[in-house]
Amino acid sequence: MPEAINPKKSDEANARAMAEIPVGLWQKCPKCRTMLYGKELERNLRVCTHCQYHFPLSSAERIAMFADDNKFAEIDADMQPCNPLDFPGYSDKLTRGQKKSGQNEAFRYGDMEINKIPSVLGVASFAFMGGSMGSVVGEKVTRALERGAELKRPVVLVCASGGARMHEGIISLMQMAKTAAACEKLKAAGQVYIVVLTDPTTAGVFASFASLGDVLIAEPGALIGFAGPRVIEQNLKIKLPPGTHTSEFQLAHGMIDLIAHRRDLRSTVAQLITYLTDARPEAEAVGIVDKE
Amino acid sequence: MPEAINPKKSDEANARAMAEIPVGLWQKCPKCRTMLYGKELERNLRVCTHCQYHFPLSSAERIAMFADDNKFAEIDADMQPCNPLDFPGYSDKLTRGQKKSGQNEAFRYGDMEINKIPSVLGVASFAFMGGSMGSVVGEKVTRALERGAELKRPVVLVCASGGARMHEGIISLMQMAKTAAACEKLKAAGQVYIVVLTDPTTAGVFASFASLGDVLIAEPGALIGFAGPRVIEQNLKIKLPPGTHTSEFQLAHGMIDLIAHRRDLRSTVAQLITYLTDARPEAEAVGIVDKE
Amino acid sequence: MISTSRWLPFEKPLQEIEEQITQLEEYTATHGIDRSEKIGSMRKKHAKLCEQIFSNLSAWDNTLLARHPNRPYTLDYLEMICDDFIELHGDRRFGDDAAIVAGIGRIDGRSMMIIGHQKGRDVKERQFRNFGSARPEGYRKAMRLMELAERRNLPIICFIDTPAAEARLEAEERGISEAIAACMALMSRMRVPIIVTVIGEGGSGGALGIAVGNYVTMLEHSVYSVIPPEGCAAILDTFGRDGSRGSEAAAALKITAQDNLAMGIIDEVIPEPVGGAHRKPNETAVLIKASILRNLKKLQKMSPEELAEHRYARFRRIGQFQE
Amino acid sequence: MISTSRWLPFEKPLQEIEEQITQLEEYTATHGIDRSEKIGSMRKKHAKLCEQIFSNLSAWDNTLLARHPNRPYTLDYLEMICDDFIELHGDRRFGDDAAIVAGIGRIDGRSMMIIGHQKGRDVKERQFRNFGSARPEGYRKAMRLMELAERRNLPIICFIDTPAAEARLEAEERGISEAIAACMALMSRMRVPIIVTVIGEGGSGGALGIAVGNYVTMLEHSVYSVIPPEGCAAILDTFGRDGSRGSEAAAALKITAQDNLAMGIIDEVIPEPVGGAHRKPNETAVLIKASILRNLKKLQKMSPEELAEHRYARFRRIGQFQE
Ligand SMILES: [Zn+2]
Ligand SMILES: [Zn+2]
Repeated sequence: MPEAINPKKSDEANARAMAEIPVGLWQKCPKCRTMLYGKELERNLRVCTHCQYHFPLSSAERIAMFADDNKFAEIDADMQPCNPLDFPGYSDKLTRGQKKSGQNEAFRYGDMEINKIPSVLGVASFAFMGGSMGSVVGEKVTRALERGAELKRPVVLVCASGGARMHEGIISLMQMAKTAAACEKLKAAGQVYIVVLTDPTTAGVFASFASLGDVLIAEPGALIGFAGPRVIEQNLKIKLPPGTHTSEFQLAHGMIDLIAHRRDLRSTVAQLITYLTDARPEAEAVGIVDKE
Repeated sequence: MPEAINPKKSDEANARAMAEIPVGLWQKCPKCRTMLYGKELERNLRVCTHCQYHFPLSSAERIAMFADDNKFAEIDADMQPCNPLDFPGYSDKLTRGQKKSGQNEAFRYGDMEINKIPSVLGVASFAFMGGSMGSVVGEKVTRALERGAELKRPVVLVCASGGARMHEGIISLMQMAKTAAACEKLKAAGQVYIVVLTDPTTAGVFASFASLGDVLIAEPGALIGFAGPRVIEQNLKIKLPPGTHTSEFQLAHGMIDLIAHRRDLRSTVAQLITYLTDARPEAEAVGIVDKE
Repeated sequence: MISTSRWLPFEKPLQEIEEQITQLEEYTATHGIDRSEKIGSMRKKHAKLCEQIFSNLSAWDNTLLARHPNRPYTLDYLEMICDDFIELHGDRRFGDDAAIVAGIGRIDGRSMMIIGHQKGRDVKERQFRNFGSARPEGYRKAMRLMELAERRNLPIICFIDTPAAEARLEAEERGISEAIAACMALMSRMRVPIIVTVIGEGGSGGALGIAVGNYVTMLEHSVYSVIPPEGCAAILDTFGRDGSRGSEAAAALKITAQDNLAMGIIDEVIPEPVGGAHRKPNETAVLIKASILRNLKKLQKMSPEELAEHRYARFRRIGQFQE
Repeated sequence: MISTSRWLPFEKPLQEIEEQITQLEEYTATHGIDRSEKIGSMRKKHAKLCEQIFSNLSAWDNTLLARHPNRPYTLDYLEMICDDFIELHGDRRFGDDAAIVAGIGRIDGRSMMIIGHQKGRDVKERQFRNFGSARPEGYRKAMRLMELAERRNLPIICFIDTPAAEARLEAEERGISEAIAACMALMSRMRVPIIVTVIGEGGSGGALGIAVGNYVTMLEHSVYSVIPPEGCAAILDTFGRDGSRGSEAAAALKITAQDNLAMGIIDEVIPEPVGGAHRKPNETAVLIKASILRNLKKLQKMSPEELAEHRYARFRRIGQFQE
């Protein structure tokens, strides 16, 4: 492994960054019900020390995980959602979501370096209305991908979403086509696109930009699929076998490239980007663009 | 339907052409065992009037079926096979095959017009060593496809083959890569490639140029597959369900576009070529070539 | 005379008049007493009422119309629009999805690659067509044929009519999400004209998967939505999580052709004959065909690159936010 | 000291000497009487004999060696050749085929897309790897990653080691033929260098499916054949349709590395350490690595277009006939 890559370092960086985020002294693991000591949980990157359940991370924690020395130049942080359909209750939901998450919307993106390679990083926040994709998320994802295409940089998108945001109706559906097209633009520019699937990534997001990465990496045990198993069981009045719609299920069916424990996530992404970028003098990219 | 297309005419042409080929007065259908009167069988394009079994056709009959007014300018008719591996018994087999089929090898190709559109036609002869692909078949198939690419013409290949010709060893295997590459060249030239699968098309031929058509059309009930069912049953000592490795099976599994009764075969191919060529000023083809 | 076997709730008044007219006609026939004057006036009344009702349909009324079992489906329209149509099958990977039909059609003497969802009429065909819910194979068949269309410079014409993409486990196992995403991505860079018409139900991702066109149009009474209204009502507190309140959700979701046009999601509403497409399929087909040819004419002025850029820009614009 | 658990027929003489040597050593150990001189001479004898035997192997002997259960497999070589290797999985359509491994490897500090057949060691892994017989998913995974390699200008390195492609019904149902054909077609137009090394069994279409390279090399004792010798013997009258006469068929089919080189099918034979790759895996890996880097250096002088043309021409040439 080239010495530039140093997972240990990254984890320390993560730990440091995460230590800054205050949490309750004790937390119960939703999976194995063990009581976990907050600090210990932090040190373990918020992964249950008993059953390896991966707790959700905030966008700040995700950024700290991937960006060298937690240096992240966020773009369009002020972009605000509106209520294009004048959908009942949506405006209040937005306000509550902003309070709860301390963010304007469910997605953030910006410039980072990972393993010293300038890249675009985008991270979803499930905390904001289930990370659902409305106009703002769709626009930001698209801009992140277009930025990668323009600046000839790799793009890393960390996904967590219940799908399209129905409160924006058809406009949210159209974000699927918009972001999928932007993925194609990034490819046409010859660039690398890495998707990190976290719990949960489903429906309109998994059926658009989240499925179109050159490499798809999932955290263990994440819920990943088109319709969630509960939805299917309710609609079709059937019982599904256990373990469907998980990272492991998707890997077994050829839909994702790897499952990476959170401890290895940064180093895996860093290696992939390093290995996929070093070989290629960017002059070449033009050649590929013409080709498309 | 544009008036240029006239299946009736084509069938008459076929009938005429076939009438010229002498056959026994009576023939027994290998499938339903009915005794069929030769002339009647000819009139029915050598399809059993009782069970619709499609009798094998000679290359002459195939050419008569597709070429307007049976006009066919054969190319490389004199190309002769040799025995590159000095394989025991191969030279005799070749001589016998040539006597039996009255051809130098198992494949013929040349220029034709179908529905007045200049095209390249290639036809396999199962009668010659089971239509197996050695150097000559591989070379002729490749030249047929390259001719289509150079002259910007559609290519129609009528397949019937047991696969690679093992008497030419690894050289015959390499014809798979050679012909597959030529298919890609034809595509890169923006041209149309139509494959007609007849009984049987298997192994090295189905796993190379015969699977790479833009449109795959099969005659009903033809044996089509990678390894024939008998081979599988012998090697794996298992019993296969009935109906595997047939035209109908391949259609059900998404591997072919259509099944056409011999009576409709010419008109289907003629329509496809007409519809796929009229729209496109050949100047455009260059654009596509650059694109590839 | 308008006639249809199945009546929708809002058609009740029409149903009554039609029944009265029928009675009068029978009376005339049996008793030989001429009531034609009365009949004539009732016919006028019927026409006027029909006019009124169908010009004031709610989002929910349109949802019901879009799902009407007698509404023409893709193959019905191809029958009426195409001089000839050769259906092509299979994704070359796993199977052939009967919920998406595709092939080369001749419209106005010109070849086009035609792709559309297909629902079934009777019970057996409904099963066979999987109720118009496409599986991964359907989108992969579409992609294969779109690439052929691009190579041969054929315009791509798509008809949308699906409740949603198939979500069952088998579809999940074979990557329904990847299939939809990849098909949208491919369409976004196609160098040939793509024209999309929503003819019935435009059901979320399953519809959009083959709906990334340079022009997107909707039949007057079709709907296009991110989620079925009932489904939306069933999960949102706003509607008391009550699936039976679909009509309210339908209104809130703004799913009608007019709504979609107003929001800039579609480029054109194709009017339907009074009473809906299923009452006058041929008239409807004529209007669809005219719309396709009209839009195609505009697109043919563009170069392959311009077509791709135009399509990309069309979807790139969609979205509302503040900066 | 050369040691291996399984002995091939032609190794019999070596086996005897080795056993004698072992006995002498034990004798020395137990009785304390020094037989080192004798042992030394026997070692020389052994080495000489080994030299002789392995320089005169028949096609059949090589077939057995190529299938030797201790012979290094793709992942064994990657372990020794690569600074690092990230395996990637899945065809994004149906599954992940463990009979073909693929991923991004670092060789000599440079990134390459590495794709190879993988056999299993123990019973369990053999099952898991399907005995190295690839299914459609394997070739489709390879295609997906080759396209990524082309976009990122990574050379593609393939290792061939398969008895044949999977022919079972499940493989047929998912288009094993189409998968092999499409993969060959794709490789023929790749704009990056492709280097192929046959490390064990080059089994017909299953092998060729990922073997369309600018340079194709073979390990000294590997084989490359259109059909397994036994299979050939079993169906040809020439061999009395007797599967047990595989050795005769092997000779007739000309399947050895030297034969393939002589016929211009491959470009280079990579020598194996005396006794075969399984006796000195590391030495073999060093030679493979050197060969890859040497050939890569030549290819790097070519433009993307030249690389595709070179590869096309390479296979275009193959075939013998009279005009
Ligand atoms: Zn736990
Ligand atoms: Zn019969």
